Amino acid sequence: MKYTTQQFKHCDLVKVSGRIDSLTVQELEAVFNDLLEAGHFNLVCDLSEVEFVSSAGLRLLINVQKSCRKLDRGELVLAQVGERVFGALDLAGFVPLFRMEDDVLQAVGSF
Amino acid sequence: MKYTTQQFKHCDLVKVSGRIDSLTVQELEAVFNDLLEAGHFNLVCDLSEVEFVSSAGLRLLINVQKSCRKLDRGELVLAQVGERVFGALDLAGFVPLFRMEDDVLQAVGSF
Amino acid sequence: MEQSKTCSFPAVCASLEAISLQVKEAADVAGLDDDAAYAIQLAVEEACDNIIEHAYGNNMRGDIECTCEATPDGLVVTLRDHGDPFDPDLVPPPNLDSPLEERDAGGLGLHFIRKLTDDFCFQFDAEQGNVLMLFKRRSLSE
Amino acid sequence: MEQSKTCSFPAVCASLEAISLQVKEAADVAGLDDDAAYAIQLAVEEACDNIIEHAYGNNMRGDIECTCEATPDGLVVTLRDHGDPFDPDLVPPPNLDSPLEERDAGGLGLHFIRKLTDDFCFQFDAEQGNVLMLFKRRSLSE
Ligand SMILES: Nc1ncnc2c1ncn2[C@@H]1O[C@H](COP(=O)(O)OP(=O)(O)O)[C@@H](O)[C@H]1O
Ligand SMILES: Nc1ncnc2c1ncn2[C@@H]1O[C@H](COP(=O)(O)OP(=O)(O)O)[C@@H](O)[C@H]1O
Repeated sequence: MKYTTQQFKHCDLVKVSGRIDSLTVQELEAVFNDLLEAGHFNLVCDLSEVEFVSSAGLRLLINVQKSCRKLDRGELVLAQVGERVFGALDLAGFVPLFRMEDDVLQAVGSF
Repeated sequence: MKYTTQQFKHCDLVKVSGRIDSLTVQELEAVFNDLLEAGHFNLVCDLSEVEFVSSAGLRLLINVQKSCRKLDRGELVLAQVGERVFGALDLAGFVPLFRMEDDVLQAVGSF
Repeated sequence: MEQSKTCSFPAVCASLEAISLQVKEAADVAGLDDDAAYAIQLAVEEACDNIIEHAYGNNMRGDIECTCEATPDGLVVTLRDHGDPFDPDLVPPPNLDSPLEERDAGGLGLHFIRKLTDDFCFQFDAEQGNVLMLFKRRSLSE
Repeated sequence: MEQSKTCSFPAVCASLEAISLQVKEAADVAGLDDDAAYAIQLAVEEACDNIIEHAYGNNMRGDIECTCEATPDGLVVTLRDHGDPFDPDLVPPPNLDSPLEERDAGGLGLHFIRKLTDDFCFQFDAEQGNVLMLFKRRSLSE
């Protein structure tokens, strides 16, 4: 798992690549926690290069979404969700809980 | 000359390709005028695919910039300015009058 | 056609990628298509997560033994551990419809295993340890 | 090496792309590198803009005759029109430093021609019409 972050005026982008499993999710959780603790609740997660995600990864996404949406203060938007990741989100019943955008630009521009 | 526009929450993107000359600039001027008349003063112009621009094209950009910056209500940001376009802007002394971003995402995310 | 390979891994998260790789290779040997291969990889991953977190959860250390066997119909993956047993029938299904605030972020592992395999079975034995067999069918067009 | 080609175009903006293409082809024949070719294309474009807008500006119709000639040193482009003459020496240089609000968006054409060519010269003759010769040198490394 690798990630990059980019800060914009109205949101932050976290681009993840590789494998999100119970091991690697811990590093990603720290990234999101830093953003949330800094009061950044408008988040875009670019998942285009994620090859594998287990329910441990989905658990992180849903917990971040809960933090963002709290008090209507923001939202986690998923961008470029690939087939595999979408399949897992679907299996978990998480699809209705995320706004998904095909395009990172669209996602960032929506905040 | 061809163009596409995309509206975001805090700005509009105009992506231009081809040749901006005294003929084609008229169509582009209409596009920008529509945006300005609609009160959209945060604009990004993606110039990556512009192959040729004469001073007639630069004149449009500077006039749009004047409208945007008036009363500090906005700004025209140039994104992905290629070598040719930059050379012309430089010759015209316009380089200091525009914020330029290498990346459209960065430009859109800056509003 | 019948080919079998067994590997043993320490029951820690750092083993997950290697286990996944073993399953992927076996899935290719067994002639599973990409979707089926991914499905069984994910099911095995969830099962291993549970072994690490729950079976060996109480500060126990141990191994996960993973056997992949290509059968005429597809792929069987057998996971063995010597941690705590449990009763899968007592695990309630996850709630997949509640609103975000009430949504439980956990409890998805068994659900994934159920949905991603064509068959699976748990066996618990004080001496042999815990055994989970997961089966993924080769699609007929292959 | 000396090659020359003359074309005539109606003095309207719709001719600009075709003129630019003629210049580009001649620049290639003359062995100009891409940067020099682009520079002379842009200089010719600015000159034609002025002919269309100013020389023929007062509702006059007419042609632009464009001659491209490869010389031992580079490329000479000659533009002829039968519109109004003017005195280039009376045209003040553009202000390139004033703040945005005071910046004149026009007045760049002659400046571009000056900067983008290695030499140029205007000739005005009541019978022959107006002539502008633009010269771009072939870079020595070519
Ligand atoms: N291999 C196992 N060993 C012991 N307990 C298990 C095992 N797998 C599952 N369980 C029990 O079943 C529950 C539900 O498991 P699961 O659906 O995977 O969700 P989660 O692991 O997120 O709690 C677990 O909380 C645990 O109590
Ligand atoms: N070919 C021409 N014929 C007549 N007048 C010209 C011609 N070229 C330039 N001029 C005059 O010189 C002035 C400056 O020209 P130029 O630097 O190209 O800027 P612009 O065309 O934007 O005004 C013009 O406004 C015009 O009065």
